[in-house]
Amino acid sequence: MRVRVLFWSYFRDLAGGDEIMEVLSPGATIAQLLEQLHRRIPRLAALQKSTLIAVGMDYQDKDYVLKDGDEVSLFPPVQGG
Amino acid sequence: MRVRVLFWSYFRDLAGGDEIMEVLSPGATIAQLLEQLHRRIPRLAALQKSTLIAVGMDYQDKDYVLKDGDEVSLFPPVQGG
Amino acid sequence: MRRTILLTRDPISELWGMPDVAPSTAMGAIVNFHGVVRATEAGEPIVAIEYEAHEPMAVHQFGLLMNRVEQNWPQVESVSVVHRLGRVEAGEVSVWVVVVAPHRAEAFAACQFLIDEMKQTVPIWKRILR
Amino acid sequence: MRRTILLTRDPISELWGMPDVAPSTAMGAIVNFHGVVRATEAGEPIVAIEYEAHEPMAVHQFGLLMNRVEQNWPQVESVSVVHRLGRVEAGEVSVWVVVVAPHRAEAFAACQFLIDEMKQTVPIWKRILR
Repeated sequence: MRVRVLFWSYFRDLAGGDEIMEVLSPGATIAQLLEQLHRRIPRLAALQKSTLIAVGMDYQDKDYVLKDGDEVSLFPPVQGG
Repeated sequence: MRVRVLFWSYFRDLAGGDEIMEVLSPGATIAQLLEQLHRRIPRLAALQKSTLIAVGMDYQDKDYVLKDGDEVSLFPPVQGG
Repeated sequence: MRRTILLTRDPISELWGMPDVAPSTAMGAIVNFHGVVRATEAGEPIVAIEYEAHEPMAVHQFGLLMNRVEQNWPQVESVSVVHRLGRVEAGEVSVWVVVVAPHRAEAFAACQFLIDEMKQTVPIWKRILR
Repeated sequence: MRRTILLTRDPISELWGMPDVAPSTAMGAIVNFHGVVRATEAGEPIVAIEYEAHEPMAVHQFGLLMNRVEQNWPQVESVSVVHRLGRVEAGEVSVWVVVVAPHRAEAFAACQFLIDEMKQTVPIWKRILR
């Protein structure tokens, strides 16, 4: 299955672009997605602890089970106001 | 000595007017002023516990020693806002 | 700390919004509070509230409260308070407070402090008109 | 509870003051908060802040926060939030929140809650421009 990963704020610079398409086995979790992604973009791995993760418009934990077509957003702590 | 006593809010209605002049012995305190005043206006005596007292523009306690020409304000709890 | 204290018999509804607080560039937070006369009081409909004040003492007591704001939150740049006197119709603004500060925590704290304390010490009284 | 959520690239300084919150006659308290871009950040001068948002998610997350406001303070009549995106010059308003409630306690509490929580959950980021 395929999920679209969107990078926001300075994660975009670290990832070298707005988004990336990842191919995963059915039933893969966000943790597995991140593992796969971090092999490709080690600079994001270093920021794991402060990374916020959303699927669509809602925050999700790393054990969230992804579905084909999901849109996953990765970003640093928010700073509105 | 003479002090001017001003009544505010519904104290004015109870006192039957805006102000009154009281004649006191030199060195009299607010407590003595009130005692004298309450004999004349018993309806104010009943509200003693919730009466606020100012001399000029500052709040004062009952043991405040009055001076000739002082302007004493008596009023119920304030309700601004 | 800049101060504005205004007791007015004119409606302040035209003034709703920002007063001329002119925040300096170090300021990051502006809190405005508008108190409005509700159309009911203790469940009973009301038409208006008549506000009376011991005016010089009220201005003086607002000044003392502003001294305390300055002591408690020295970074606050300005505090403004406008209070209506006389007849204020239901739906009209009776009191308006503006606090300008570098950060929101002190702006909110100072604004709430001023209003809470005003209701204890500033000689203003109301009479409900039904 | 009435809600307004607006992300805008236009300056909101013209809008300072009361938005069209149209309080009902049961409301007695209106709290406005304006957050302003300060001209310094961590002691260093700045020119502007560039705000970026995950826009649909930001609107959705503001909506979730407003659900929580409604649960916590059911008497709040309306909550409005306007947040600038793009380049906001020092001295300009970046965020504006208005809460209308019967009494000031819930108006202040709800307004502060919304701002505090926004800074935890609403996907907006800033980039300092020096």
